[in-house]
Amino acid sequence: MSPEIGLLTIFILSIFVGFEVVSKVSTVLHTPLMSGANAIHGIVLIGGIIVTAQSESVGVTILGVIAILLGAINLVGGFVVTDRMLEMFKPRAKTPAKEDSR
Amino acid sequence: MSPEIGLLTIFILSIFVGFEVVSKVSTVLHTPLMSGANAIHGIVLIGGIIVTAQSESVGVTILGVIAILLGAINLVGGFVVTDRMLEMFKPRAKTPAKEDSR
Amino acid sequence: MSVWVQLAYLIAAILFILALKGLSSPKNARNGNLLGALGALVATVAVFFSGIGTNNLPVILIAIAVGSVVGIIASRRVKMTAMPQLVALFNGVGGGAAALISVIEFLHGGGESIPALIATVFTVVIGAISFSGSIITFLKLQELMTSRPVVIPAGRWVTILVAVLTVVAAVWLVISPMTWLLIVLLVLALFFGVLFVLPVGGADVPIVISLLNAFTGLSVAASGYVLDNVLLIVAGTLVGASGTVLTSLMAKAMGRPLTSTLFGAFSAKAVTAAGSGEDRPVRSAGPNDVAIMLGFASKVILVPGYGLAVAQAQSTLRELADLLTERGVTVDYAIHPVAGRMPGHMNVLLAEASVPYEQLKEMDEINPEFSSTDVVLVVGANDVVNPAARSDKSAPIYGMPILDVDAAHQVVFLKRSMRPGFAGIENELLFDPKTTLLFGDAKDSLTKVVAALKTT
Amino acid sequence: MSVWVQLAYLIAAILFILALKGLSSPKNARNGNLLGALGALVATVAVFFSGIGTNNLPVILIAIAVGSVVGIIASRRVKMTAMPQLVALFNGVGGGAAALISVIEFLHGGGESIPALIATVFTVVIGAISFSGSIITFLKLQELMTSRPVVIPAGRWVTILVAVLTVVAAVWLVISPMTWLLIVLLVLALFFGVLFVLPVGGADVPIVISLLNAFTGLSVAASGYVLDNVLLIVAGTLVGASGTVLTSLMAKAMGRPLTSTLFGAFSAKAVTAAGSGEDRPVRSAGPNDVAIMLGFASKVILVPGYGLAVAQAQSTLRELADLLTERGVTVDYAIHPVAGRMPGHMNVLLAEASVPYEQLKEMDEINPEFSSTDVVLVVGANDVVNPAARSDKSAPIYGMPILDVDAAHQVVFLKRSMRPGFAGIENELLFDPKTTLLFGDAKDSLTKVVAALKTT
Ligand SMILES: NC(=O)c1ccc[n+]([C@@H]2O[C@H](COP(=O)([O-])OP(=O)(O)OC[C@H]3O[C@@H](n4cnc5c(N)ncnc54)[C@H](OP(=O)(O)O)[C@@H]3O)[C@@H](O)[C@H]2O)c1
Ligand SMILES: NC(=O)c1ccc[n+]([C@@H]2O[C@H](COP(=O)([O-])OP(=O)(O)OC[C@H]3O[C@@H](n4cnc5c(N)ncnc54)[C@H](OP(=O)(O)O)[C@@H]3O)[C@@H](O)[C@H]2O)c1
Repeated sequence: MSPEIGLLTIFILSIFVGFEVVSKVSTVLHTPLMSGANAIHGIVLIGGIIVTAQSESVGVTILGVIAILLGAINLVGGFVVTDRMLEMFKPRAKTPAKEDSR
Repeated sequence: MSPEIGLLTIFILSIFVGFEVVSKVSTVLHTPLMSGANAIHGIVLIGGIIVTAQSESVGVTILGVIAILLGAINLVGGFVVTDRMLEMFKPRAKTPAKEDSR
Repeated sequence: MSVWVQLAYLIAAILFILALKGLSSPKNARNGNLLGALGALVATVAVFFSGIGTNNLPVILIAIAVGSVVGIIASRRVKMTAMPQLVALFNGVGGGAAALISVIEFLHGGGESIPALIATVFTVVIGAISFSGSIITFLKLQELMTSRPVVIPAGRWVTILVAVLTVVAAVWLVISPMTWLLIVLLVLALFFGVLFVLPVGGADVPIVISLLNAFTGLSVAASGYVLDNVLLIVAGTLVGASGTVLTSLMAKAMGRPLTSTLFGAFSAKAVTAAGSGEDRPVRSAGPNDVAIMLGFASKVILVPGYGLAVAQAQSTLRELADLLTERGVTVDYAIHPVAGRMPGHMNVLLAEASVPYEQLKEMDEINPEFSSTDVVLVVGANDVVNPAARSDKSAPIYGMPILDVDAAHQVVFLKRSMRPGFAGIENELLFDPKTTLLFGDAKDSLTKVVAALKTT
Repeated sequence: MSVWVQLAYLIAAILFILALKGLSSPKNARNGNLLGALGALVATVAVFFSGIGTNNLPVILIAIAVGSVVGIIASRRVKMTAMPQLVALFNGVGGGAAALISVIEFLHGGGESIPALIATVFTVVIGAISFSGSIITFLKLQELMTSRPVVIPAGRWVTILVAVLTVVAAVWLVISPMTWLLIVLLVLALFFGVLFVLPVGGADVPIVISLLNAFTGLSVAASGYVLDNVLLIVAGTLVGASGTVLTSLMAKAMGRPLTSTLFGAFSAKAVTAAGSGEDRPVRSAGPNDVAIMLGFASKVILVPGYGLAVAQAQSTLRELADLLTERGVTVDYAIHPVAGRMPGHMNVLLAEASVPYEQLKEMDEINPEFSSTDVVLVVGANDVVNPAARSDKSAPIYGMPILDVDAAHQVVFLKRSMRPGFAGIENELLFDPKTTLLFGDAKDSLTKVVAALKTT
């Protein structure tokens, strides 16, 4: 397997997982799900870390630090705000039971 | 990315896809779905082709040919029998509509 | 391997995913299956361009052709009712193929790296179990051997012993790869497959087929690892994962845990209880009475069950329904998800008699209707209408959703005796004052009712 | 990169998948989110062991710490009602980070291979669009600028022009990588993001946020390709795919196609129609009358809508419900999926007033109840109870499932005027003989009704 094809395969499988995993979400959870997904892409933070750690010029380092800052805000803030939203949604025994019976 | 980890990633993503994709199946389709999935693993046929094409001893070739035979029966027979089963299940407009509204 | 071949494999993998997705929805099931077949075609063509050796090309092509023809003929010729065993057989040969491929890789010295060796041994073991297990399920369903749970003296201990020996041999083989040991392992695994399936009651076999199907999927995935073929990994894993989900869904639909199916506990109980026949009064009637009840009702629901399949009475039932409809009676069929002996059994059976699909009502849809129904005609069903599922915590079917037949004004059972159904438990509804029994083979009874109805 | 780091990445990817899975089910949503956070933690620790250079380690750690603190404070301090704009802001900065990383890779000469260069350019463009677009959505929702659709003269043409220029610059950049061109591209993409979001009406913004969220996901995936980092690829793709699904689900829940949202057609219509106020007779009443109707009913359903949020009257509504319950009236809340201005708006709002979760009934559950209900109190809702959705094919909300409020014996509306709601269409129910209107701000009206009820 060539590395390129491997990445392509991973990409395509991830698309399917992404599609399938959220396709059953109930309307009530749209906003928290959006917010949680939003937090997940904050993982771009590690990209920022990688490029900054390799940087040798001041200019690039500044850009990298900004990227890290933004990424960390996205990542950490995203999970915290989602958690706060979900605090409001107490679990409701009935809905999952309904889903089971289908 | 090491090739090993790449394969592992692909393996795990495939597990998720496999789980998610069938988790909503209605009871009526259990048997055809089982049969269709059964046909899909008949793709082991190409493994049989690969090893037989590389074989240099008669003994191995015989084993390989048997593997190809079995694989082809599984693959081709599997899809045909599934199709025959599904011929019996005429589409029912109502069920998918129901699913949409959830 | 060229990029194009790898792309073709990727496309095949996508098609397989779409196939499973399609097969999970009633609307797209058939197209899904065709997509799967297309994927298989793409991959099979691609493999010839993947720079494999050209040794044995003619035999390879002949083997493919012969296998395909055998597969097609077998699938076309088989009777609708024999499909489950055919699926079992196909699953078994797939497992056998995977095991053989790994044997070959082993002989080639495929165990250069430890992980590859482990995968090889895994495929051999799981493929062989799937092969022999599937053959036994085939024999059971085809009634070439008893479909009752086969209880070997100290069977559980023998099974455990063989399992342990298999694991030991497998580990040993990974440590020191020797051909004789491979053969021993193969024999042990085949034997384990037999022992694994023997104690399962005939009617539980669909669940076991599904489980073995998942096994084969995993062994194909492992052989893909050995051959460094991504398509086999993806396809095998997909089947392994979806097969596992499906197995548990099936077990759930029958309202009991997977473990009891596998260890035959449930079936054994069924056998014991099957003899019990109490001497309580029931109300039985003749075909004429039933014809009158049905003919003058305004709403009738038909509940088909396993007995309809046994009696092959689907066309007669349809005739009855048509007659009633002509007379202005509203007629529906209530389809319980696990009526019969395989999921979708009733759909397949009634489709064979060309009953229009719209008349088949699923459980959730029909249950509210029973209370406004004059007569429910239960044809060879028992467990799926047994109120014990709601009330009797000790019943093996407790918790299974049932058809609320007892809410109807009158219930008529067509069965041959007072014997219980698959679960082996008494059905209180048979003794209910509003229940009428018409004893006899479902086909005979229905024929008589139809005749009587024509003169009413 | 060591195998352990890669395994840690894989585990993080699995945790992200489980997070999305959890977030899709009410029962596991909160745990799902925590799993996602755990995944992020694992990955962030792992990256330091991945053999990255040790340059700038202190600044890196400081930047992470500062960013985290800012994120935590912002999320903790924000009012519940301001959450959507905070999510938009977070999304934007994520897109910005992805774009910056690709800019850096570009400056490093990351475009050694054409595919990598394409991915770099893609990230820059999509990340920048997501950044500037999200900032505009933030400004709109925060009401730092008008939340009305902003119509620039010939706006559509300008947008198309900028889009074309962006594509041209991107292609050119791939062909001949030059830094000045990168800057031009960046500016164009930022500008496009602004133009893209400006014409969207404030209330449609949640859909746009979701779309930009999917965009950011894709740009992160592309930057993962540039950096050869599988975790970024998987995580970004997951978000891209699930965000796309979510966007279309959201648009569907509001009963209209995505395209009209994006191009502001719907919102523009809403603005036009909003002025229309006919002079047809309606029945209005005072707080005392309403208090009496409610107090002597045996079953009341409360329908909250956007107006409840505007008036911040949730606690008063709860007080009313408690009073009624004390008097022995059965009270339920009917929650329409798109009541308010973001999905789950009503749940969040009422949870803030500690309304017990069991009293919140979803649409499917409550709809059969209306016909046996004495009084429905509609508090600041309009579109979600508008029967035009069922009957008027020309209405923009045609086809959207609504609460069957018109089936109840009596309906009381609390609103300030005869003005229509978000969709900008007349509500026939307001003119229905069984409808009573109590004009005024929802909080005032409710306070008065509560006071009146106490003396009744
Ligand atoms: N659908 C599946 O996937 C599946 C798979 C495995 C197991 N099962 C299990 O099978 C059961 C299915 O329930 P069911 O109600 O359909 O069947 P059942 O409970 O097994 O009852 C079948 C009834 O049909 C009668 N019968 C048999 N042959 C007949 C004939 N020739 N003419 C008339 N009556 C005849 C039998 O009574 P007499 O002997 O007195 O005639 C028996 O009471 C459930 O317990 C289910 O869990 C289902
Ligand atoms: N939930 C979402 O995710 C989402 C997102 C975007 C758009 N939308 C759309 O928003 C609409 C939601 O429907 P809805 O019924 O909740 O709201 P609506 O149709 O917009 O109606 C809100 C009503 O509240 C009244 N109101 C406003 N402020 C008030 C106050 N202070 N006191 C009392 N009444 C007040 C308004 O009438 P007066 O001006 O006469 O008082 C108006 O009729 C749907 O069309 C939906 O598609 C929803």
